[in-house]
Amino acid sequence: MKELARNKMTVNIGPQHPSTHGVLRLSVELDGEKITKCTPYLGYLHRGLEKAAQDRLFAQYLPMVDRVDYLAGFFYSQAYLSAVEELLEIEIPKNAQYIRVLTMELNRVSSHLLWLGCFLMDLGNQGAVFYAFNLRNEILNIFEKITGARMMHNYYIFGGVRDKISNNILNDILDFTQNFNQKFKVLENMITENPIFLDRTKGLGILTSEIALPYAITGVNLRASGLSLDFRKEKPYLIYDELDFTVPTAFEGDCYSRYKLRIDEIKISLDLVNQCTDWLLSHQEGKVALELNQINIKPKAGKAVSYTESVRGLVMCHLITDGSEKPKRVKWRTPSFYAVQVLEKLAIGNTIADLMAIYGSLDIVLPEADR
Amino acid sequence: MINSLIKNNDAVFSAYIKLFNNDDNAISDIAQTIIAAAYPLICFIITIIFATIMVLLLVYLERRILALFTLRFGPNRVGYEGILQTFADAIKLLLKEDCAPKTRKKVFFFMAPFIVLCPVVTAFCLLPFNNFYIQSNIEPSIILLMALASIPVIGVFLAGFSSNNKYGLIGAARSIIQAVSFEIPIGVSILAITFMTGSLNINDIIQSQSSNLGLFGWHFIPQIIGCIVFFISALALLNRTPFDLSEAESELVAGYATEYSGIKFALFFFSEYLLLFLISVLFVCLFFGGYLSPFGTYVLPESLIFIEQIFWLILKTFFIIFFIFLIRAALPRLRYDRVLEFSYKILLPLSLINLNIAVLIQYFMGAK
Amino acid sequence: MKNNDFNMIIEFTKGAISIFKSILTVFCQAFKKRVTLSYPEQKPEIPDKFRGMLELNYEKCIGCGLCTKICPAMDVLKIKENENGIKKLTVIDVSRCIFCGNCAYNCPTGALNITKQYELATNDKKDLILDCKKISEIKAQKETETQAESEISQENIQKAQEMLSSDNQNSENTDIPAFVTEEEI
Amino acid sequence: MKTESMEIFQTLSKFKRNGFVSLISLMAEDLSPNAEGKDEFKLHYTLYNPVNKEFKEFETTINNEAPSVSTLYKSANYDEREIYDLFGIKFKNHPNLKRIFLDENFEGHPLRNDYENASNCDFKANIEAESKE
Repeated sequence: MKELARNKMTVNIGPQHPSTHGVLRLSVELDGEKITKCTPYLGYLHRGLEKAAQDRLFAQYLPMVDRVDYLAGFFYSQAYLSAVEELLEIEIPKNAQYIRVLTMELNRVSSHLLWLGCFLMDLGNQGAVFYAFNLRNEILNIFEKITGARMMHNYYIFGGVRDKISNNILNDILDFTQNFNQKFKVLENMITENPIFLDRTKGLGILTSEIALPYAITGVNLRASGLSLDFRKEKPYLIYDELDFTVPTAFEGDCYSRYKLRIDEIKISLDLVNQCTDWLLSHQEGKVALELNQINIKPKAGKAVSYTESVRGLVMCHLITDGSEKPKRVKWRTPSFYAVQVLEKLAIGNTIADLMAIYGSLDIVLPEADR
Repeated sequence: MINSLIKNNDAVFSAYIKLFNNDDNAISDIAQTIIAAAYPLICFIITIIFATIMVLLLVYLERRILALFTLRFGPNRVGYEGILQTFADAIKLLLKEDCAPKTRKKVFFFMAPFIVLCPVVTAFCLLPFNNFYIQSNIEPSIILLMALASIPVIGVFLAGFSSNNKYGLIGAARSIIQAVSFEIPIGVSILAITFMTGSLNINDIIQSQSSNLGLFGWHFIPQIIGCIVFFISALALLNRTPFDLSEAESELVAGYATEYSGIKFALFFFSEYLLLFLISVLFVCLFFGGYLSPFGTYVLPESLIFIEQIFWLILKTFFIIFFIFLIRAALPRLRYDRVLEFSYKILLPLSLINLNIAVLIQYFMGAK
Repeated sequence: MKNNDFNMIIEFTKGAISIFKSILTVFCQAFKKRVTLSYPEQKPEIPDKFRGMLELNYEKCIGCGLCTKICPAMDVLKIKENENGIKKLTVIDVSRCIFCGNCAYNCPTGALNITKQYELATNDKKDLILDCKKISEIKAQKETETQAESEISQENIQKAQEMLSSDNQNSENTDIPAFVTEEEI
Repeated sequence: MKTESMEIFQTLSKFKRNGFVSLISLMAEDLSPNAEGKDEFKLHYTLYNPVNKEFKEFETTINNEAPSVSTLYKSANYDEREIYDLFGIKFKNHPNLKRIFLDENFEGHPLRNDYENASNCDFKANIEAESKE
């Protein structure tokens, strides 16, 4: 009997499990309901995006970049384009910069909303996901009007953006941001003080900065453990140094503080959106793109690295060129890739139910990790 | 002993015989025996038909009501406003290929759905839908009902254990522990009710709540704590959110039913919703006056009272079920160890306090 | 200890109240407007820039090959010589298209366009391989037919025009197939 | 500049002692064949110091082998597995040097310069076969 009680059970969670949001496979060793070992397996969504870049022209690769992380495509376009633009030695017009920031921040809100819905679904709430998706839907409608697509935008081009944003759409955006808080209150009323939610998230999956830094965790997950590393402030790109915003941090590093920070970030992003929209409404005349031949992009030979603060953390695009019309090497540094790795550490000692809560709170998006 | 148990039943049975026997000598003995033999069969068929309709309606209602709270329509294409949707789903499930893992324990795997279903259907005969016709009005009906309602857990365990699936096993273990720990507060709160009424018969309990006060004479006012405890424990017993641990989708895929498909899965599904209906009816009978009218007097003339009583009972039950569905849309799931803590640290003490209150009321006010 | 117990009771009641609050917020949602579109009857609003089905103006195409060069999916567009020996874009394999719009954005003559058509589901994958030449021929034929019809008699001009205005709408919807497969050629 | 393999480890541990506790990115680049006709790779390490908020980029050229720094930086574990997967560079003393994205039975390392783009050829052949049908 004693031996039987001590037997450990290995459960294989995924790749087709309802709460792995995609295709992560976790091999979990259980002692009763306690996890003693957790091994993630990646690669079920590997599309060879780094290899694909070598066969394609610079402009030809551009639409594929949106698909690295389908929930936050703008950030990846920006990372790729700023690396190319660095080698082309051009600076994009002010209007284009504002439009890029505007769309990226809206994208941040939409991605956080999706995360919020899925996180609550992982915790067993059936209703919240619909309210979150409903709000996100409004943002996607705006994107559809601006870019022509809901998720795979292909809107940024070399030297700017494809089109102007018309006044009507800008007013729509202002409408959305003004009504947002009122609509978002439903979710906050449902969750923030709910004792079941607090019980499930507080003090769970504590990611201290001692763990987070060696594991190269960035973004909200790092800021929840006390370090305010935000590349919008650290290495300002585009017009982020002209905008007025704060970087919220928390010190607990648990699931609840990560939740809180994301909620705060939604509000800050909406404020940034408002600032950009106001600026754009008063500067309608400016150009939104340099006149470049999009097909014949030939950056000089060299290496460029771009730092972008994406929804989930730091996105780096290493670009190495040899002066030809195709990139020699493109390397994506994606935040989820590192967040998956830290799961090995955080899962130990928790139950399966908690593993899902931790996994959800880290905001891992698998296509981003697998590339 | 047995005679006294089926005493009430005899009365119903003789009434049933008389129904076919307009002038006393017209029916022969043979016909009487045939009718006597057919009686349980007819009861069974009525129960099954009623139960099936109820389950199909409940599944449909759950989807529609959940959709109502989440800004959707729910099924609205098949039939009028999608009312035939669950019927279509049921046909699909019945016609589906029955796949099962090769490594299952065959006998238990086959038995499990029936062990879950049979007691629930059986328990139906104990429910008093009106004052005039109760299929089996035995004296301690509430004890028998609770006993029958706790058998399905064995089937659930067998299902999880025999399907040779780790999710199933964990789900089964969870549901056993959950059932064991939540039956205590349920039992104690029922005990308090029996103290109030001095009877173990559900019909007597309902009758004891009838007064001129109507709504305000029901047990939920003096027994408010017991009412809450019973409701929460019932949620746990039924595996509804926030206690749906044994089939927690985001953790255990489908829990004990992971490897079941086709008609066997349909049986699990069927008994789950039937139990939901059963426990809700019991809850209404114990705390909300069962088939009694909330106004104290019945609206319809005396010959039609039995219909009005059924109407009130179903209405109240659906109100409770609506609330259960609402909770499903609103609350996240509790963690497994917290559920047990909640049961033993909060619900059990509360139910004991409630028992004391019942005793005190009985002591000062006297039996009704 | 007593103080501690008291705090626990307070926290418990607070928790119960906030649970009730969250249930109430969800209940209030029942009275809001539904979000779902009942799709086939009720169609979504399609913005002007929407990237749907590709469409080629066959006469305008100069066969420069920019679209094939910049397509990230690589095998969507195929340029072929027609019977006059002029190179033109002839095959659009929409089943491989990722709808990025690169080809249309970079088309120098504006021959290749994005339409708002988004209902592309078919039973056969081959339905999605468009033959631009065939489509343009059918369209041209249709136009000449309608012109010929209208020139028949001067007396019935008014009637014909009335008929045409309604006929055109119908014919656009029914007679010209949206997809012409290679098999049909 | 070519460093001996142990030197990478030593330099990085020196960096770590100086407060660069986070290896935020590790990238490999194929330079082969080099002047001597042998394999040559370049590793780019990007380090971050949270105290001074300082970034450091460190490059080194290696042949087919490099020391694993996963004992110094936990994040290097997956990074090195990725590089092994795509470039075939072997990291000494790595705790679990297996393919991370591709299948265990996959042949070759796709981002190497000498990798025959076989799968792509198959893809084109498939399309041609389909269109013939």
